[in-house]
Amino acid sequence: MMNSTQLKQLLEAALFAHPQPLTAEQLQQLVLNAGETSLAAVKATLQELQHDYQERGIELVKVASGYRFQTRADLGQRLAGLWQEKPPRYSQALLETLALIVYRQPITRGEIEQIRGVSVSSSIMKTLQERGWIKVVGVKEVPGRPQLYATTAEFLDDFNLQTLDELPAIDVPEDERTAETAINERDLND
Amino acid sequence: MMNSTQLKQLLEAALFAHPQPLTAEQLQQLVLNAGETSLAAVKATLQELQHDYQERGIELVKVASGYRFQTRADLGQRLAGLWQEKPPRYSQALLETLALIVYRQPITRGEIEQIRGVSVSSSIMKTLQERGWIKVVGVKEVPGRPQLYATTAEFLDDFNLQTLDELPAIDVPEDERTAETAINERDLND
Amino acid sequence: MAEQQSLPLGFVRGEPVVEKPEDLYIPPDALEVILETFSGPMDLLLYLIRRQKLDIVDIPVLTITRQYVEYVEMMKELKLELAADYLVMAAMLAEIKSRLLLPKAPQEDDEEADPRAELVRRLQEYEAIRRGAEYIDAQPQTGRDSWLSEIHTDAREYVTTPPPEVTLEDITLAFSRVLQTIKLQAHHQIKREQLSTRARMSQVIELLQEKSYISFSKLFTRSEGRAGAVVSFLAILELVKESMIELTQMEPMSDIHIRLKRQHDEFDPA
Repeated sequence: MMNSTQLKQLLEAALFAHPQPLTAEQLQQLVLNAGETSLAAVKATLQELQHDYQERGIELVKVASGYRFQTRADLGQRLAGLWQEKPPRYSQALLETLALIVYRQPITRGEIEQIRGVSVSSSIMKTLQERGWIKVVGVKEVPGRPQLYATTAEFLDDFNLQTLDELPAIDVPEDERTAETAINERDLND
Repeated sequence: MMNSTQLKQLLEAALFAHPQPLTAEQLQQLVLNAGETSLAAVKATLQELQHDYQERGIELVKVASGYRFQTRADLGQRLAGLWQEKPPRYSQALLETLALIVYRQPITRGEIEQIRGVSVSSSIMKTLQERGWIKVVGVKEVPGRPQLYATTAEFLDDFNLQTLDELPAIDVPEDERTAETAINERDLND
Repeated sequence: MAEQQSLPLGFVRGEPVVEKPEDLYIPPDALEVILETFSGPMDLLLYLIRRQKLDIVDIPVLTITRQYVEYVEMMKELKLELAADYLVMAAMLAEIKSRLLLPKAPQEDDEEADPRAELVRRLQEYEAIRRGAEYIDAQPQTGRDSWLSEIHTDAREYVTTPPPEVTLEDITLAFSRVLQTIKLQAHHQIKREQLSTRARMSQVIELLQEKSYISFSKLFTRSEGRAGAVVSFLAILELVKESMIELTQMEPMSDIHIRLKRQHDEFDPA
């Protein structure tokens, strides 16, 4: 049997050693012996750890696939000095394509092109797939059966999200949609 | 200018995120602006960090090429659970060879090959012997004097059997029953 | 609603290009940079609208269409490689313009027939996606704003690969597969037998490796009882039948000796 200090040390070390997120259940299964510690104790310890690291240079965050330690976001600019390569900057076209898949998923490439008014380059789709942010989840049952794209858990993890709902909504509330009436009230001013 | 809390957070995060150890000099060059902090301040902060992590699941140690975080040595065995691989699967060829040795022992490799219609690789026989499930019990006095294989006591132990007779009945569809399957109809008085 | 600051069109030799240059002469490479700055015709259209600090729903279609077409014409004049998508948008704007200039049919329903409605709807959807792209870009991102652990651990040294798991079912299934192959290829018969007989056969062979002869009676022990005796007897019969052992008896009723059959005996010159 472990005492609470040992349990905390073990979970802390596990999360430090494993860069991919781990859930409370995974931690219980992988580093604890069967029946040694309750899931509730694991969860309580994780909360304690989150508290311990609140004012430190690294923090314990919960993302879609579990808990992980990461460096504080406000240190990003300084820490970038550690690496030769500059952090990636994505083009407007890539971000718009990603936004369409995030907010309008599942969506076909044709639908993305229709909204953006421009053909989607293959390299953008390839980059998004190679990053593991998007995946094909099926085909749309229309002529040509185009593939439907959606976001992955890795996308949520990489953007520090637990669910898509945490992103701000992009649709203007219904009462502000006055397009039709506004047009009708206008005269041609040319 | 940074205060001491910010400096500590920055060094902590840098050591956490950098795959190789970092010296005080490297830290000063890579993540601090020129003239911002003295080397003495960096070194003092590293000592503070070492102290902070003394009772935690990870520790800050100084190795030949600099400082690095590492998991506590006494946790290694437990943490190995994070990378424990799933047991591989044995091939059909191996399982069929084993089954023939179980049901037709003592048997030579040539006999197994004759029944299965394909040659039995040496690596299969080696694997089964290393696993402690089969052994050579003698040689068959035919030209070439081939070795005779049989199962071991360890085989019975590993499969929780007292005797081979406890092996479950073989389920072969009725219309495929031949003299071969009569093996199931065990009857001492036959 | 409208953006107050001008968005730079692009950068030429480090200098931001905020407005379309007024004079007609623009270095071709500069315009190329400008063109690359837009992510597509919707982006260019949105830029033209925002530049005039206008709400999307208030767009003066005729002005915007004229500006857009001028822009595209200029690019064409400079023989820049212009994506077809820009021309498609120009055609769509031209069509809206022509429909607006046509006299309205008296019974026409104004709301549905307004050719601007579809354009406004598309611009609104595109603007929403632009917002979404901004929200996503503003999110703290792994590898850009924060990094994951790269700390050292000795734990991997303790990792062992467990041996494959085999169940009894795996073995019996494998055996029935083999039986089915036999059925397909062979005619020979194998009589009924006990597995314990097979195991006893192995034991007898093993014993005979150590000693060249065993007395028949040694293979029967009282503790095994009648069933054990039957097993030993069947094992011996089977081994004789498979020519693996031979039995010798000096005289009737004397002890029978068992030894491994040596096939090469007959060729033995000695």
